[in-house]
Amino acid sequence: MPRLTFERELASLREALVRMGTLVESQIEAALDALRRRDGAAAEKVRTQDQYLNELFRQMREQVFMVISTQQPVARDLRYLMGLQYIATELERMGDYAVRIARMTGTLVGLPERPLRAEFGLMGELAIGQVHDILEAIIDQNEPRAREVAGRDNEIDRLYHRVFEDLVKEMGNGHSDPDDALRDVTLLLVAHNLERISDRVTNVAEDIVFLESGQVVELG
Amino acid sequence: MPRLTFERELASLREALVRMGTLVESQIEAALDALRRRDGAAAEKVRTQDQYLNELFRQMREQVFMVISTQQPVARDLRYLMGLQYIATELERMGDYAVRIARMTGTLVGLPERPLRAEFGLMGELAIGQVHDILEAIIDQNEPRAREVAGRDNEIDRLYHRVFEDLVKEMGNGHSDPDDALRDVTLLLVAHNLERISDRVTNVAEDIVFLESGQVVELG
Amino acid sequence: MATAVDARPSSAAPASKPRDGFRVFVALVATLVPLVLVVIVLTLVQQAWPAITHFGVGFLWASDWNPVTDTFGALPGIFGTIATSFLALALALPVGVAVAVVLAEPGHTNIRGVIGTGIELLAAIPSVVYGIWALYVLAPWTYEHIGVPVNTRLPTVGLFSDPAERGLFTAGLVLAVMVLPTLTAISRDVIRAVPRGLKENSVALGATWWETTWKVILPSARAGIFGATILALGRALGETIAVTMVIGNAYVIPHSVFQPAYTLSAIIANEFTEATGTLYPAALVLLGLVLILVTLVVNIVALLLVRSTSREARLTA
Amino acid sequence: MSRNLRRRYASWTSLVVMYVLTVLALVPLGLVLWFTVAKGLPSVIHPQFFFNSELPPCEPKCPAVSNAGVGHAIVGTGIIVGIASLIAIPIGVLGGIFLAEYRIARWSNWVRLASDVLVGTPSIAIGLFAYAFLVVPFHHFSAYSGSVALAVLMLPIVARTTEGAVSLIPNGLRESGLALGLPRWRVSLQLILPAAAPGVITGALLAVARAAGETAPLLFTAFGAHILEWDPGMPMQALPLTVYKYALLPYKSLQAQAWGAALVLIVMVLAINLVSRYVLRRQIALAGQL
Amino acid sequence: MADVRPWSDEPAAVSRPELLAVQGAGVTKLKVEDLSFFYGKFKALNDVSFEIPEKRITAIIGPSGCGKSTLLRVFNRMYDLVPNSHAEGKVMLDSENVVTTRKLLELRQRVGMVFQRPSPFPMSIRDNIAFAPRLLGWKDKRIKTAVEESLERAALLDEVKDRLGDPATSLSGGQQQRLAIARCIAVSPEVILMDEPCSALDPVATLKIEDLMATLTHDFTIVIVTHNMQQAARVSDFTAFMLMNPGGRYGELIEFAATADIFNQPQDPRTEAYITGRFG
Amino acid sequence: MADVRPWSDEPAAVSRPELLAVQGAGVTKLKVEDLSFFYGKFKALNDVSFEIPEKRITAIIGPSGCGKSTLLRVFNRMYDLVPNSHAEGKVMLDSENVVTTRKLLELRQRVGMVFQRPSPFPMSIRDNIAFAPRLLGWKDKRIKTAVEESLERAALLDEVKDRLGDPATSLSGGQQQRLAIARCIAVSPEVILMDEPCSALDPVATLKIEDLMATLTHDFTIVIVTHNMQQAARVSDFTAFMLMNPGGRYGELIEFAATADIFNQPQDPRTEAYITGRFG
Repeated sequence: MPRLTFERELASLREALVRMGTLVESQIEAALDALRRRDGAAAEKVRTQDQYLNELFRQMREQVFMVISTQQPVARDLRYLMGLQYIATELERMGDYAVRIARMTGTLVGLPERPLRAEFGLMGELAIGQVHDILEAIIDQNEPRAREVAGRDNEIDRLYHRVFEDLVKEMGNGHSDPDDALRDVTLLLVAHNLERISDRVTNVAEDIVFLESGQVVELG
Repeated sequence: MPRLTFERELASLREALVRMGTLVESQIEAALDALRRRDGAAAEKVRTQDQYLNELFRQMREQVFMVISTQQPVARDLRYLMGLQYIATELERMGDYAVRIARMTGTLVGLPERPLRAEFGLMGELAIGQVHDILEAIIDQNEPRAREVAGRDNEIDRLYHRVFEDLVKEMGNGHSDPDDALRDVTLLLVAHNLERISDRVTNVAEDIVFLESGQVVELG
Repeated sequence: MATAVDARPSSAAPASKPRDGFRVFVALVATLVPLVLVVIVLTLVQQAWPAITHFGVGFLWASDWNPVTDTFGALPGIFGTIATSFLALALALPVGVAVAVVLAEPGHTNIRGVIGTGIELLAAIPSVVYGIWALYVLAPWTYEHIGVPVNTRLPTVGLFSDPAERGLFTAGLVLAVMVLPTLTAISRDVIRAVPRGLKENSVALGATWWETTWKVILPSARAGIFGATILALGRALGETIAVTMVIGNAYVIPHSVFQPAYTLSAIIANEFTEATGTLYPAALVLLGLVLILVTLVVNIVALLLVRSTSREARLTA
Repeated sequence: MSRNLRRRYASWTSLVVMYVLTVLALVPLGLVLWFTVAKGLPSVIHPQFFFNSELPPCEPKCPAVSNAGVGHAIVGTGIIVGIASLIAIPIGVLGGIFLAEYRIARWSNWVRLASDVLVGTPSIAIGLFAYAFLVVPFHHFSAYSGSVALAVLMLPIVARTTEGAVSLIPNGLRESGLALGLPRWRVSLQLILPAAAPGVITGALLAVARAAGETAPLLFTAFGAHILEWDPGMPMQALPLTVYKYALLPYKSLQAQAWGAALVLIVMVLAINLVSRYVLRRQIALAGQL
Repeated sequence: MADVRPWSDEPAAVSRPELLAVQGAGVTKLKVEDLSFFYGKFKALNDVSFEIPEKRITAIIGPSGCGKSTLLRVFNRMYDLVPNSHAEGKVMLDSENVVTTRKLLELRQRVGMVFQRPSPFPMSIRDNIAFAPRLLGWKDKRIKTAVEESLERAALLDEVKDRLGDPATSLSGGQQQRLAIARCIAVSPEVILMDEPCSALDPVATLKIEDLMATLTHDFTIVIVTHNMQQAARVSDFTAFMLMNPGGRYGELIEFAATADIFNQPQDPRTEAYITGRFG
Repeated sequence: MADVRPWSDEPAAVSRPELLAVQGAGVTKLKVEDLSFFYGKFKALNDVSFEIPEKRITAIIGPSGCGKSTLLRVFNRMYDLVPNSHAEGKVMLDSENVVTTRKLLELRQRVGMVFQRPSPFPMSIRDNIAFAPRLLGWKDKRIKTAVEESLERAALLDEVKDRLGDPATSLSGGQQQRLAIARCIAVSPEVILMDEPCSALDPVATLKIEDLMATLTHDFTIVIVTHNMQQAARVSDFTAFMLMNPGGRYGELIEFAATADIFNQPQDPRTEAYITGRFG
């Protein structure tokens, strides 16, 4: 029964991280849902919920701090703690992207309705799936799984390229009015942010590899 | 003469951080310069230089790790170390934005030339000025200065709003061809990234306040 | 726990330790001590040789002592020596341990210092002074206040009959006083060597002072106190002058503790300078030899006991 | 609750008993000192007591014993013990250094055992030995033989107290000295021995006090004399002999003389003892600081 | 074109919910009020006041000579062994004032102590633990249960259950210390005082004791004095930092707070200097 | 429309330049080769091999009884004090084999040692330091210089310069230990062995000694044995981790590496278990 207190702290941190992850996942989901349903109120809710995520992150950082100063972890233990903190940073950023998507939804709601491209749904599903699966990899401390999840960002990249090209083409067709332009730019930025979320998942996967094995790798 | 080894490590870390900061500053400068001069090769150089920045960041993270595990810092000392690491993370991100701007320059170079809006120059100067000044605040451990620098992001925000509105207006004037659209979108993203850099400076300022006083604040 | 590892002959490390000349020198000087001991025994054996060859082992249980007829036996002397010594120990042991316990207590260092000094001065007083005191003060007093009253009250107990001024009891009493410091000093050291932690732990568990002393401290010091007792016994056995002055000098096995007797050392002290002929002095030397061998055995036993305790105390610490 | 009360009561009672026994143990000391002073003082204050020119105050049937003072005994004790010290102290100190410095050497265990056995050896037997060893070959008693007997007595005491004093010096001191690259003999003699000096002196003083009070070994060696004798080759009087011999004589005046000698002896021995205790305390204090 | 918003981040405006449980101070077990302590004329402690919470581990740290051990020894009146010493002020153990109580034996049954050196009594492992219960006159059966239970709780049962009759001195240093803990909890004290319990142990045995302490808080209030700051940080919930007053020459309490606060955000600069190793 | 690029991050492709100086092992001062050590028939050390770099601090850590102190005492042949002990293998101090050399006194002047207890000699502060130089027959002037210089280097001069004639025992524990260091460096050794130099000191004095060690590396090679893992981490450049072999019953070297590596990325799982407190 070695180092009970430390293990308890680690468990609590891991739990807090999972809580953050779950929240991030639902934030992304909610943001995309609001986008799809053109629901300004729902988008606003994502923004307020983010405060909660930020607070979780702040407290987690504080707890990592507390554990380091009281438990003096070294080697694997320290790596694990720092890894958890790195992941939390990435999750907090993902939350920020969700908030941005929600803000953009707010802009889109004020513009004339147009059908949303299928790619957005696909990208959203992919991103949420990545976030979900990487969380599982954290919980299971499953390094190969993390690598696998990180590898999936090619698909999102491909979709992002397509959306980007299509939107630029549309904007460049010479018929755009300012509303069209704003909508297209906004959608482009939504796609951009989704792609960024996927990038963050890759970073998280790298952090998982780091905390499990101590190796610094670059995935994706 | 208390804790010589630890102080030496801290000094070395501070130095590494300043090195990172200087590099970030010059990267942003180089990226904007390349943009202004439509210099694809210079833009490419920014991208390769970023590897160097990443490596600095990786090594710094490792050294923080090493110092924590060997020197067992607590309280102010630990806060200082973690603060340095937080700042390094932000600097590395700023570097990434510089790289993105450089990539966008690559895109712009392939498009017909148009005079660059004055706002870009202004935003660039402001951003570089912020980065420079926040670095000084780090070196001087000057918390009020950091708060002041963070406060300057309103100006950049204002410029970004203007650029954004102008570009959307332009795209929505109904005369855009695909090249125009791509250029405008690209410039819009450049502005976006400059604004992001300014956001990061605010984060750094928050981290400075944290490492100096232990208080978690939200600035900007 | 040390598993034997095949100790290869140190071919890899040739005799690398330089000789320590200083060590050889002091070792040689120190060797004088055992040498003296051996020489003492050999000399005495040589001196006693006529008696040894003449009487053999029977000397030990023969009880006649007649220089005129050259018949000598050691039994009354041996009895007197052992009887006085055990009597002394019986009297000194409880007092000695009590004093040791008191001295080993912390606090009141001034009073304890005075008591401790007093006890040690008891050891410093020359035996001949005890002798003159016992002869002129103690012996009359014991006769009057112990011998006679006890005899009057218990007239039927033979052990206490026929009180005389000089005798076993008086000798035992003065011996008790003389060995008390030895007993106390060693017991105190042994009790002090009991790790302080034992006492603190016991007290912290809610044990009283007496429970702590009786159940924790004294058991820890048991072997050492026993060793101290044996050592005191050795001292008592060899003590000469004071005993000589009060034992009464009667070469018999007395029937009462208040009767005169004789000890080995007293006979030697009294008769050696007057002994003439060959067998007479040789018999006296032989008595000395017997005495020395008895004390030797007793001392070695005591030393081993005391040493094992201090080692144990170190282990418990 | 009442159980705890009982326990407390039992504890208190036993404490009182122990203190009573302690006081009891000190009674003999008081008595010996009191009687020695009371009975010896009248003789000692007589102006001629320390000079053996005249007989002490004496009842009518006083025997014709010349020079019945104790001056010659004091001188004798001084000479005999002095010579014994010259023999025993250097050997004892070096032996003690061996015992302490080479504690783990197998031979030192034997030496230690021999010392302890020698300490416990009856002094009368040592007297017998000295007699056989020095008196018999030379055919007469002498102060020398007494000195040798006392030296044998002192030797183990000096050796063991020296060992004790040197052992009190923390091993770190020795190791520190050696680690500086100093040879063993310098460390032992120039570093350790000076540090242990008070303890060594204590040992020597105690040995001297013990020797000065011994009677038995002198009975057949120094033998005693009635005149002042300066030649150690001749029989010589000593204070303990005076006490022993006069005390057993039936003459009151000589018994008084014995008490006086006892007083002198006790004062001498206790003085040496108290001095040595003071020196020892310094040693312990010093060793505690090291 | 209604709502052109460059999606920059905006500062938080909502109040912060407390999400992670903050360790509460809980019920006070020992209340130290204006405690001063004297060795003869020397004042070892000056006006110490703080409250030790129940079923928590409270560490007392500070440099040598700051009076931390003295403070601990007030709690079970061990200082009674030191002549000429006395305490002033109050130490309330529930409703009993420790400083003035005359029920010493009862106090020490309620407040157990574990010392730097384990000091097993010269008897068997079983008898070591049965020592105090026997003095209290417990029935054999109850003693037997107490022995097993204490060994179990001290995490020693598995290692010694086949040799309860062996002399306690045959145990290793770490085991001896756990035996000392078992011996102490056999009479079910409410508070356990620990005076540098690990300073004679190697790191491995130390960690075992530390883990044991963590489990003991289910039932006991623990107060530990330690030289080793890191140990205090690792094991304790609350930390008291003491210092020798430079002028007046007595020990005083500088700061008392949750351990996490002491090691992250100490309020007193002297505390900070001490824990970061910049003291003196 | 030539170059449509969503500006996603791309993985690094360039090789990593080493930017921060990696501590080099430097010149070897003591080369331990296949060293075994025996106390009588008991094998205390088995086949230890590693190289101690010059002007660096090398720490030897491990649980009690792993042979770390024994190893240290081979380096200046202090084990000669233990009868029936002998070493096999080689310890090269530059070109001299420590194990077989007959020039013991010279060896010990080259390889100084500081012990757990400071052991001030019972003389004045000045004489403590001058003791060895005097016996070595140095000139008075040289001795005077050596005394001041060593005190200066041991960071003690300021504290004692006005009372060099006071007895060394009047110093505090930490000062005494620095005096021991001054005494040791007075004869200008090349290597300083330290055997738990801080285990008898409080944290404040400990940190002073640690700082002193850091400055001493300018001139000396330091080898320190310590119980305290954190101390090894704080002060040393290199760390050797030793362990008692569970079957064969002898101490052996498990891992030797730069301290940062030992405490961040130990190669051997036993090292990791030990430093993270999960050992045994």
